[in-house]
Amino acid sequence: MTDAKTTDARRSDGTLPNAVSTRSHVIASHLDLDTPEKPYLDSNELILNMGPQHPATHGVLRVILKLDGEKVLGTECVIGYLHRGVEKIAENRTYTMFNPYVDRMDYVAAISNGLGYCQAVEKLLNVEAPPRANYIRVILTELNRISSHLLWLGTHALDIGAMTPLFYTFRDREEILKIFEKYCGARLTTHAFRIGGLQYETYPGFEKDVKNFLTFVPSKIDDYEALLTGNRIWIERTKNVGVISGEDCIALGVTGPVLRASGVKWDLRKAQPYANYSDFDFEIPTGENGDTFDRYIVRMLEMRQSLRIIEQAVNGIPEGPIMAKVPKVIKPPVGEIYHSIEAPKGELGYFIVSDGSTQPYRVRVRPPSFVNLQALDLMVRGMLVADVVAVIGTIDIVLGEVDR
Amino acid sequence: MLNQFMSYLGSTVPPGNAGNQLWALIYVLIIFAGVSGAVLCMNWIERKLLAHFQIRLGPMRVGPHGLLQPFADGLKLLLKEDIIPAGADKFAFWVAPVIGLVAAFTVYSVIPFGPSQAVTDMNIGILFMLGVSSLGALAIVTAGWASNSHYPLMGALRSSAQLVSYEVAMGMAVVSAILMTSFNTKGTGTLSMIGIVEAQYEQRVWFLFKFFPLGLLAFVVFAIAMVAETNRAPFDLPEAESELTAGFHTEYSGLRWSFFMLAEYAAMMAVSSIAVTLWMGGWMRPFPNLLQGPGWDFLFSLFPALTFAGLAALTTFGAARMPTHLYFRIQRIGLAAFGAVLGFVALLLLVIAIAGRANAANLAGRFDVGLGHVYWFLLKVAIFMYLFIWYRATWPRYRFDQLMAVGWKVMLPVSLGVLIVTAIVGVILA
Amino acid sequence: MVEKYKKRYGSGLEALTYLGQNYFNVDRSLIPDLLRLLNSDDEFDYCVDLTAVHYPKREKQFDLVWVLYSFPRNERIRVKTQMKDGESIASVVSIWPTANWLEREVFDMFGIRFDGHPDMKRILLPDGWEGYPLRKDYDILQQDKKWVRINLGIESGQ
Amino acid sequence: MNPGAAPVATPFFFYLLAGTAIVGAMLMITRRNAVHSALALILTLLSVAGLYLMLYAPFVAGVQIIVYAGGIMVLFLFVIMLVNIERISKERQFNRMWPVGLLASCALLALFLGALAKGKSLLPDRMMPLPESANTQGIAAALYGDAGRMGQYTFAFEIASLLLLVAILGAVIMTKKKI
Repeated sequence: MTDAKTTDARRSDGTLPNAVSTRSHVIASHLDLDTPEKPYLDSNELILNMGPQHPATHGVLRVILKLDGEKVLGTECVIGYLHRGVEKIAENRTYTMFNPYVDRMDYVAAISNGLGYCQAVEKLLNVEAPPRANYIRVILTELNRISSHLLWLGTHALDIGAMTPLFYTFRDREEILKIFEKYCGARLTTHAFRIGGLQYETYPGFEKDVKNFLTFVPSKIDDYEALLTGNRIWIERTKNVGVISGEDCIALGVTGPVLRASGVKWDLRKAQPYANYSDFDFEIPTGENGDTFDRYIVRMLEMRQSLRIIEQAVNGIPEGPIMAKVPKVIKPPVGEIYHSIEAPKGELGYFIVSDGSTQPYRVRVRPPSFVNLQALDLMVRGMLVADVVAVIGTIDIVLGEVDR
Repeated sequence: MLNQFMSYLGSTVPPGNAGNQLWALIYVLIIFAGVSGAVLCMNWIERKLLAHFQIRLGPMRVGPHGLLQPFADGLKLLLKEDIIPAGADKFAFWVAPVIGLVAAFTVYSVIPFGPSQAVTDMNIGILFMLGVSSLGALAIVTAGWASNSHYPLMGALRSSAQLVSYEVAMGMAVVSAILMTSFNTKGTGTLSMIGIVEAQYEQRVWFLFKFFPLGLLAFVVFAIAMVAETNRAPFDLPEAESELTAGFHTEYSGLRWSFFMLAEYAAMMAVSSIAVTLWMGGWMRPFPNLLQGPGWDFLFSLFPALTFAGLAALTTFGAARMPTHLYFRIQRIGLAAFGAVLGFVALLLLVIAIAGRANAANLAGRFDVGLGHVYWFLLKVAIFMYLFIWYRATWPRYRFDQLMAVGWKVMLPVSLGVLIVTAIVGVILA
Repeated sequence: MVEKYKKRYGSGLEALTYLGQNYFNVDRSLIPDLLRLLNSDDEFDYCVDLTAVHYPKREKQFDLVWVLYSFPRNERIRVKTQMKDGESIASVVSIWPTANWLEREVFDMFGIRFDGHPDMKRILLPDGWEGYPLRKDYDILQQDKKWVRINLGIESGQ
Repeated sequence: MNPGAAPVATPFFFYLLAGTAIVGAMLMITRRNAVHSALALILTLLSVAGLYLMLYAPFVAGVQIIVYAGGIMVLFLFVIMLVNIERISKERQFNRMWPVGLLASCALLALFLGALAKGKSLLPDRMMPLPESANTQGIAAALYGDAGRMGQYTFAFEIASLLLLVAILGAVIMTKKKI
C-alpha cells in the first residue's frame, strides 16, 4: 500500500493543514486534524487525492481528503491549476480591451461577468446605461442565469448518479445559447455588453425568440422536478447532506443560492438593486435547512423567478438609444470603486482603481466560486466520500472563476 | 461418435443427466458463443436505449444505425495496449478478470433454457448458481487490491461489503421460492432448476403470483438484490464513476477490462435467468395449463417467427427512411441486407413451426418445441435486461451507508418475513 | 457611526466618500481594533473582499483594502490602510473566517504577511514559486523560470 | 442416475482435483504475500468441493462453495487487504514452533502410511453405492427429521444454531460498545 501520490511540487509530504477557521461554531465536527501524522493504515486513515483529473471535480480542482474508511475527517482544496492572472492582465489593457477577458472567468455565466464589469466602469465614469440597454441587459443576464443553473443541474445530477438530466438540461440550455449566438455571434464567452450600454441592437425576432423560450422551458423544469424532486434516492442523497447554517454562511462569506438555501433572504438584485432590477416584480426563494436538497430547490425556484423577470422585461422593452454618451477613449478620473452584482453563483464584485490613465491601475475581482469553495471543508466533515462529490456539485463552482 | 451424437436426439433430459459428453460439450459451446454474442448485442442495445432515453441518437456511424459498433469496440479492446501499473501485484492483477469471467460463465451450466436445453440438471442447481455467482466478488476484491491504488481499493471494499450484504436477502428470497415447490401432493420440494420450473407447471401458477402478494414480495426483494449483486445502477457504487472514477477496474485496460465487462453482462443475464426460472415460469409459454391443445401450441409456436418478422419490418422501415444522399447508399444497402437476413430467419422459423405442426413426433417437431422453450425463456430474460438499462437511465446512485441500510434494515426483514409467512400459509393451505 | 469612530481615533481615521461609496482611510496601527469594533458593534458581519494595491513609488507601498458589508444595515464600507513592504498586519480570520483564503491570496500576489493566520501559504501559485505577480515591478511576461524548469521540465511556460 | 450414463468419477479427475488441492495448500503456506495465500486457499477449497461432487454429495459441495469459497474467503480477503502487506512480508514467515509442527505432520503421515500398508481390513473393500438423488434429502432428514419423526441430529443442529446466534449477538454488542 502506497500513500497518496503527491508527485507535484506542492505538499509533497501529504499533510493536511488546519481547518478553515478558528471560530468554534464554524467547525461542526469534533474531529481534529492536528493529531500527529501516523502511518496511514495503522491509524485507519487514508489520504485520498481527488483530482485535478477527476470526473466530479468540475474542472481542475484538487481535493485532498483525509478519510477514515469512507468517512471524511478533513479536506484541503488545492487550487490554481487554471490561474491565468486575469487581474494582472487587466492592468496591462485598456478598460475596453479588458472587457472580453472577464467572460473567461465564470465561463458558464459570461454575461453576468460582463454586466458587473461594465457597470463598475460606468460607475467610475459616472454614466448610466440608457433604459433600453438596461432592459436588454436584464433579459440576457437572466437568460444566462437560467443557463448557468441548467448546467449546474445537469452536472450535479450526474455527480449523484442520475445521468439522464444532463442531456435534457443541455437541450434547454442550447435554446438560450442560440439566442446569445443570434444576438452577438458567440455562445459561451459572449462579450455582449459594452461600457456605456450595448454595441448591438437586438436582432429582428429577438423578442419572439425569448417569448418562445418562455413558453417552452417551464414545462421542462417541471420535468426535472418530476424526475428528481420526489425521487426517493435523490432525496436520500441530498437531504441533510452538506448542511451549513445561515450564520456559518455569513461568517464564511458564502453568497448566492447557497446562502439563500440556509434561510438568509439576501439577493443583491433586491438588497442593492443595480441595472433596473427595481422595476421588476420577483421573489427571492429561500430554503430552511441549508442542505443540498434545499439548495437544489432554491435554484429550481430561482430559474422560475428568472423567467418571471424575463417575461416582464421582454414585454416592457422601451424604445430609445442603446448606448450612453461615453468618450471613445475611456479615461476615468482618479478614484476607486467597488461594484458587485448577483451572479448565478453569488456576489460577483469588481474593485477598480483608476489612476486617470486609459488602463485600470488595479482590477480586483471578488469571485463568488472562490469564496464559496472555502465552505467545502465545513460542509463535508463527517460525511462520506459520495457526499463530497454531491457537495462540490451543490456549491456550484467554476474553476475558471476560482483560479482566475 | 456419430452414435453418441444420434443417440441423444430422442432424449428428454439434459445431456449432463443423459451422460452424453459430446452433446454436453456442444451445449457448452453454444452457450459460450451465445452469451458472448448476447453481450455484444447488449452493448449495442444498451447504448442505443440509453441514447434514446436521453434524447440523443447513440452510435450512428459504424454501420447503419451503429450496428457494427460492438465489433468495432471489440476490435479496439483487443488491440488496445494492456497496461499493468508499475506498483500492481502482477499475479493478482492478471488472475482477477479470469476469476470473474470463469465465475460468470460457469453459472450457465445449470441454467435451463428448456426442459432438456441445459448442460446439466443438478440436484442442487439453484444452490450451485448462487454459490458460483458469489465467487464473482472474489474477482472484484482481488482486482481492487491488486491495482495498488486508492480508488480501486475503495471500490473493492464497497463491493465486497455490498455483495455479502445483499446475498443474504437474495438467499432468503430464493428459499421462499424453493419452499413453494414443496407445496404439492408429495410434500417435498426441489433445488433443481428444471424441477422448480416443473413445479410451477404442476401448481398451475407462476411463483410470482403464488400466495399473492407473498410471491411478488419475494420476487421484488430478489429483483432489487440482483441489481445490487451485479453492481448496476442505482447500486453501482463499486464503480461509481463520479466518486471513484471507475472503481475496481480503474487501472484496467484493453482485453482485461473487456473481461470485466463481459463478466458483468454475463452475470446480469445469469441473475435474470434465476429470476425467470424461480418466479416467471422459466421456459413455459404464457398459460401453459389454460390454453392447451395443438391449436394453441401452433399459435404460440408462431411467436419466434413473428418476432423476427417484426424486427425485419422495422429494419426495412429504417432502410426506407434513410436519406437519399449518396453517402447513405452503402448504409442503406447494409441495413436492407440485415433486414433480409432477419426476414429469412423469420421464414425459416415459420417453416419449422409449420413442419413441426404437421408432424409433432419427428425431428422438426421436437426442434420446434425446443425452439419455443428457448424463445420464451430468452424473451423473459430480455425483459429484465431492459429493466437494467431503464434503471440506469432513470435513477441517481445510492450512497454507501444508505445501500447498507436498505440491505440490512429493509430487504432482509422483508425477505425473512415473507419466508416465514409463506411457510405458515403453505402449511395451512396444504 | 462615522462620528463615533472619528471621536475614538482622532486623526488616525479619515472618513471619505467617493461616488456615493463610503470608506475609511485608517492608520495601520488602528486596523485590528477598528475591524473588531466594526464587526462587533456595528454589525459588519460579512467580509466581502480583501485585497491590496501596489504603489511602488510611495514610501508606504501598499494599500490594503477590506470591503465589509452589514446584513442588518444593508450597507457596505471599505476600510483602507497603507503599509510598507515587509511589514505584516494582523489577520482577521478570527473575526471573519472567510478572510482565510482572501488573506492567502493577498500574500500570494503581493507578499503581505498576516500575523495570526492559521495557514499562511500560497494559494493560487505553487508553493515554491518566487516573486509576487501583482506587484507593479513584476512584469506581465515574468515567470519563475527556475520553478518552471524544475517542475515542468520545460524552458518557459509561455 | 440415468442408465447408460458414463461415470464422471474417474480416477483422472480424482487425481487432478486431489493434486490441485495439495498444490493449493502448499502454496497457501509458503507464499509470503497474504493475498496470494488466500487465493491459493480458495483453489484448495474449490478442489475439495469438486471432490465432494465426485462422491455424489452435491449439497456439501454447494455449501462448501457458498460458505467457504464465497463467503468466508471474501471476508478473509477483505481483512487481508487492509493489512500492510509490505511490512508483513518483511517479518519472519515461520515462528519458532516449526519443529513441533513438523513432528505433528510427520506423525500424521506415519498414521496414514500405516493405515494404508496394514489396514486393508480397516477400509471397506469396495466403494459403497452412493445414490445421487437421496443425498440432499438424506441430509435434510438427518437434520430436520423425516415423516414427523425428529431427525438424528435435530437437537445438535438447533444447539449449534443457537450458539451461532449468541456469537452474532456478541459480535454486534462488542462493536457497538466501541462506538
